[in-house]
Amino acid sequence: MSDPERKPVGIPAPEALALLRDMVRIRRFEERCADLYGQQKIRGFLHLYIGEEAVAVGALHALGPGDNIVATYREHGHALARGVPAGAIMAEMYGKQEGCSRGRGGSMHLFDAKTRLFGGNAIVGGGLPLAVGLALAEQMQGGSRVTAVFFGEGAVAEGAFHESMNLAALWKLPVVFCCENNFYAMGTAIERSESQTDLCAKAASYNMKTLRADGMDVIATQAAMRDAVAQVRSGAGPVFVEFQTYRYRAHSMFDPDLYRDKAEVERWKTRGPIHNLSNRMKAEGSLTEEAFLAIDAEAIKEVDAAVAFAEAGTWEPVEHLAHDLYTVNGVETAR
Amino acid sequence: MSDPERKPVGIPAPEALALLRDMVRIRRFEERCADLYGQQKIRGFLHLYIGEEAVAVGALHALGPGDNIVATYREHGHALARGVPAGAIMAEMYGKQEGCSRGRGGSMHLFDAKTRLFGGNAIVGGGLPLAVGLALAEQMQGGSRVTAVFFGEGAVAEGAFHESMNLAALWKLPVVFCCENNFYAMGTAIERSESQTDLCAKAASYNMKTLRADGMDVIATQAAMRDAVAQVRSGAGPVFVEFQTYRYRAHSMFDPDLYRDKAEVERWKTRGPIHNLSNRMKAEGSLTEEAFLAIDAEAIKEVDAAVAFAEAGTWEPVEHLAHDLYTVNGVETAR
Amino acid sequence: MKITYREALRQAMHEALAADSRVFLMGEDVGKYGGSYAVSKGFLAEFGPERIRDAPLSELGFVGTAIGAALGGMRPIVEIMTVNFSLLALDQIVNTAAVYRHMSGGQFSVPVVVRMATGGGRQLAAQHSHSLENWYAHVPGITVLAPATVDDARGMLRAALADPDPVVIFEHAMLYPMEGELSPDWEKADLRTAKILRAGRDVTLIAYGGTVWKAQEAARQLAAEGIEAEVLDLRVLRPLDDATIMASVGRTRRAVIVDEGWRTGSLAGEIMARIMEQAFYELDAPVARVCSAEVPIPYAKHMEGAALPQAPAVVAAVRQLLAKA
Amino acid sequence: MKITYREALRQAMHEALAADSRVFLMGEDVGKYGGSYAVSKGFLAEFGPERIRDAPLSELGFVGTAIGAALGGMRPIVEIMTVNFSLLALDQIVNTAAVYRHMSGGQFSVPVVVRMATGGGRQLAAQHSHSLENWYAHVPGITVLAPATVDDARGMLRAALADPDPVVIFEHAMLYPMEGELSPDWEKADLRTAKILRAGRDVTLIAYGGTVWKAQEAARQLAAEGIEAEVLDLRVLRPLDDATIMASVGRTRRAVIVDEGWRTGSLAGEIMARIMEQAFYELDAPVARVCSAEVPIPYAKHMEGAALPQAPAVVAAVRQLLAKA
Ligand SMILES: Cc1ncc(C[n+]2csc(CCOP(=O)(O)OP(=O)(O)O)c2C)c(N)n1
Ligand SMILES: Cc1ncc(C[n+]2csc(CCOP(=O)(O)OP(=O)(O)O)c2C)c(N)n1
Ligand SMILES: [Mg+2]
Ligand SMILES: [Mg+2]
Repeated sequence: MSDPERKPVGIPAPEALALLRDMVRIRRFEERCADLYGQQKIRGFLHLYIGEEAVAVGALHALGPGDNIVATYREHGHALARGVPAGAIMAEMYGKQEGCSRGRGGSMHLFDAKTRLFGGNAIVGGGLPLAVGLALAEQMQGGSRVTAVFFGEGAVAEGAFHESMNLAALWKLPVVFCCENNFYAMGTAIERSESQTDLCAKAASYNMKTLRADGMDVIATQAAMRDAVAQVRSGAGPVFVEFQTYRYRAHSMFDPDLYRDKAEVERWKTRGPIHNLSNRMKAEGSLTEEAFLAIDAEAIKEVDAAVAFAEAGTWEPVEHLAHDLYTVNGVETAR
Repeated sequence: MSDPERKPVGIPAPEALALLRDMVRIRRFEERCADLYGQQKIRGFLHLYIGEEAVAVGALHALGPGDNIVATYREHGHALARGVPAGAIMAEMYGKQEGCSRGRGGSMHLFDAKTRLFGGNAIVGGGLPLAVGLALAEQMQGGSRVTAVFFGEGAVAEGAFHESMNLAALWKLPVVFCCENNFYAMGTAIERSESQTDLCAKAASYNMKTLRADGMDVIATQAAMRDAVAQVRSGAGPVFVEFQTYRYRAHSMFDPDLYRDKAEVERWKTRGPIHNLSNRMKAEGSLTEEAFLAIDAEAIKEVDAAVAFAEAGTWEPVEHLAHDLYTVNGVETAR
Repeated sequence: MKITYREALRQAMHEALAADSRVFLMGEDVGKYGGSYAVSKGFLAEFGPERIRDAPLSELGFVGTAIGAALGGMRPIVEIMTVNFSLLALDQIVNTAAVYRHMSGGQFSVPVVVRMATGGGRQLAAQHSHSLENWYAHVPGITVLAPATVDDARGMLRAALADPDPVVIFEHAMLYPMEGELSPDWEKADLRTAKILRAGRDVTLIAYGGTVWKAQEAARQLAAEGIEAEVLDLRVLRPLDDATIMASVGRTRRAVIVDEGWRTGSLAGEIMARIMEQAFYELDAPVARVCSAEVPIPYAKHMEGAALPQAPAVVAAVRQLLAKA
Repeated sequence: MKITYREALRQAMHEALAADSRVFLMGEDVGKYGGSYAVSKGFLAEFGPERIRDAPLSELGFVGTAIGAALGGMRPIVEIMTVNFSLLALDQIVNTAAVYRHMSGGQFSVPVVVRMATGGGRQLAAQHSHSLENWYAHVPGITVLAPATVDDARGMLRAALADPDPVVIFEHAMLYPMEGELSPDWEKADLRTAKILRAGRDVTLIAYGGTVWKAQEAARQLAAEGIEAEVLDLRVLRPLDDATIMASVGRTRRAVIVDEGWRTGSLAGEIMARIMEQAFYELDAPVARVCSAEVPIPYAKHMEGAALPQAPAVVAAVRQLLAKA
């Protein structure tokens, strides 16, 4: 691979800045999450996206506001890049009713009807059939929404992946399968979970178009996703995009991370998505160090505000436990 | 495809005769089954293999007595070719306790420990993981048994297929995936169920070796299977074999068979596996019409005897309902 | 008007498809084959392959697809050929459809209808004879129906489609050819109440789906002995209609539950628990149940018959109850 | 000797792996990661990747593989990370493992052991907090265990592996770090009997897995009020040990069942039904149950706490029972 830091940015500076800003927002947000987890403000499972920001940011910046997003339990980045307010996300992780899922879902289950974020799904592979269905609904209604579904390379071994790929390709549905290949599923490296580690080759066996992108380069992820979305929106059927990326942190806060070489982690860190872009912008003169620091400071301010919002949030009354179980009786009690 | 009826038989006459005999046995056995179903001697689901005989016969003749077989609900042919006594099979379909599964399983669940026939499975795709496990046990025990698992092309859409293929290829297990592609899953033609109808291309995406055989030609099916078995037994990992075949009858006795062109059925009938071989043998002089009729008469006699055996069979006492539920308490009563 | 259960279901689906373009039917062999139980025969020609959508063998995938399509604005009816295969799709029903609304803080409803055949009696053996309605009835967030009558076969689908949340409908495979009189009441089919099909003062027979008719048969036999059994058709398995159950048991002071599920962990057990909780002091005798034997259902006719609950066992249970009291 | 539940499980598996070369452990992240609950930490180095076999994310596939391996002469321990994901594998357990021996006329046994974590309490929300032990307890052909004590964590696996039929073991996720005194009795752990953990004359608290300790806590609180509660640990969920249950209820004449499953169709309901069937006339009051609220388990700590059964609710239920009688 040629040195990514030498590639021209190739998109207008304001666009590049928007990408950079979102990556920094996600990074700062998640670093704070890790702290807050240490303070036990956030509980349950917490899966950080640090290192992978270029994937969600590039991909979501290639989608329109009417498009559908289906994500995994590692979806803070997707929610933030999609425009779900940081405060609502943080409040969700606090378990406050001001959270984007009323505090019912936590980190793994961020939902937002307004931005068409259909969750946060903690069953590996569980979001794929759902995305196929959203796409089917769109096709049947003659609309132009594209559905983007994100999943890790670990999900590729699940039957749900296979059934979903086949259905989408068979029916030529408007869905982009966004595989976030960070090379590990918890402690299992892809070589130990897939007989074929070339995921595009796997996907191609469904007669589906495939693309591969450097997931550490937000310009590349956005370009690939734009390509994919254009094809899908034109009615050519689904596209599979493999984003090769890496998580810098452990799988979750419970993971001692003993299965990876530290040197491997360090090697990937040299390709960090944020400095990858910022250095190129600086080299091209479209970003100054001051401007970068300002973006960073703004992100930190946003996170501070999100934390303040979450802290000020309120607890859902326990009497509401069974609310929203059914739509008809919004306040049906559990029995 | 060149005219199969002109191809040289290419194997010694006694071997060819054995293949022919088994195909005729299966055909006569199943024709009688259809009659007996009409007479309500056989009940439940009955799936006939008529037209597909070359697949089971060729494949099973390429296996040794120590090898494992896992089949589907359309497995009379496999049981017969494997050497399960026709009487035990017929008695099973009558529901008699002399049946190979004590009358508990019926047509879809023929089991025989002696010949290592691990069922008869009525969940589409359900046998594949089981076969992978049998192969894993063999590998871990350092044995040389091969496991052959049969399934229809319809099963290829199931997640179970995908997960099994990946596990087998990943762990290089000694299993042959025998796909009986008869182009229909009940009323669903393969074009309407698979985005990629080239099943070998699908299988190859697991980094697995693949073979395709004319499933109407028992010489070809046996040759392909021998090839596959040799590779697998040598430790090279699993092989996927696609047998292209056709069922002449409806899916089951409940199926009005309205989804296929009669002309299509007739076209396939011209390629019938029995006359395909017998004509070639006759052309080469290794079979006379009399010899053929003798084989046929013998098969009919065997079926007659099987029916007599089944008729003479006895009903399991209802007090035995809960026998064999658990091994420890062979006669544990249901509670 | 006389009508079969199958025809009633067919009319219900036909009406729904004709009335609302958001409704579509998806499942294995619903189209070209005409439905494995011939319920959707002729639909493909009338409504086309988009709306009568044959699915590949992928229960997890196409049930999840139906859930997604419901979220996307459609009103899918997804057919799982039988409950036996629904195990493959259970994850999507339990971990997606059932939790979606609650877990999203009420932002999304999932208006999907899942239909499936259930039950034994046709000598289909262990893998094709399950009755797992109780498992579904255990899951909060879904509504579970068991139409036993032609009225409900005709009427429940409309109500199910009008419901904004997931509804699972169990059709007992033995009922498809059953003929019955369609009453004008079918239009009032609700998703909340149990129904007394036969009034009686001596004992309440509680049943659902296929066992309703075994309970009816038992009631007829008991009547010949001068025992007046009330027959209660649960109709809705989740939520259970406690009020109707307790009212009946309060009157008869005795009950036998007839359930094709295996005894341990059966829905019958749940109803006994509820009667214990809500009507203990009104009972003249412990509630009894007649369930399937706890074995995989065997193929042989006499063994299958012995494994499934039958009217004579219900009659015997009632006699024993009355003797004890 | 004090030992954690996790360590007891680890020792049990270690012993089995060391003693019998047919035994192997397979599941997601059991090897290199060390087990998602660290139960198999260090095993990979000691036993190697063949016998400590990391499986790809394919629950249906690798559980079916374990079943096949058992048929092929091995003694697999297959770990499903949690019960939540076991829904994906249910078809293989119900339609293959459970029916195999019966359906084959007794020709094949399936000596597979399936382990999985279960339960809520760690704020993991709706898709990671299920308690579906009741579903498994419903299935004939399998044995279902719920070790609640370090003795059982240490002892049950040996018995399970010695059993020629499928055994499913539920480990409540909250118990892994729990410390307990390992008694010499652990070697006698059987797969048939329930156990009285605390004797008492006023009421029987029936629990299993994680709720055993909530029942114990309730019993301590009740003792302070002069109410002597007996605490019965079911241990084995299939087959249920009716004799021990009925003997205890016969003595105390009152019972409360504490079950983390959702109430409708809970195992608690089944036990109530059995008590109704077998000990109705010995009861001084209707049996009560404390179960999970019928909602997807929410993330927020206070909401999750309100959804799960807790000791104070058990205490309240007992008080109510005694007041009524
Ligand atoms: C069906 C299922 N099985 C197992 C798990 C436990 N689990 C959660 S995340 C994970 C690894 C997933 O890896 P991958 O798909 O590569 O995504 P990543 O975490 O790397 O983003 C596992 C095994 C689960 N949540 N769902
Ligand atoms: C999981 C599952 N889904 C559906 C069915 C119902 N069914 C039985 S056979 C069949 C078609 C299978 O087709 P194929 O795999 O091609 O095998 P063939 O019958 O053609 O030999 C279907 C849908 C089933 N038995 N199991
Ligand atoms: Mg990954
Ligand atoms: Mg086929």
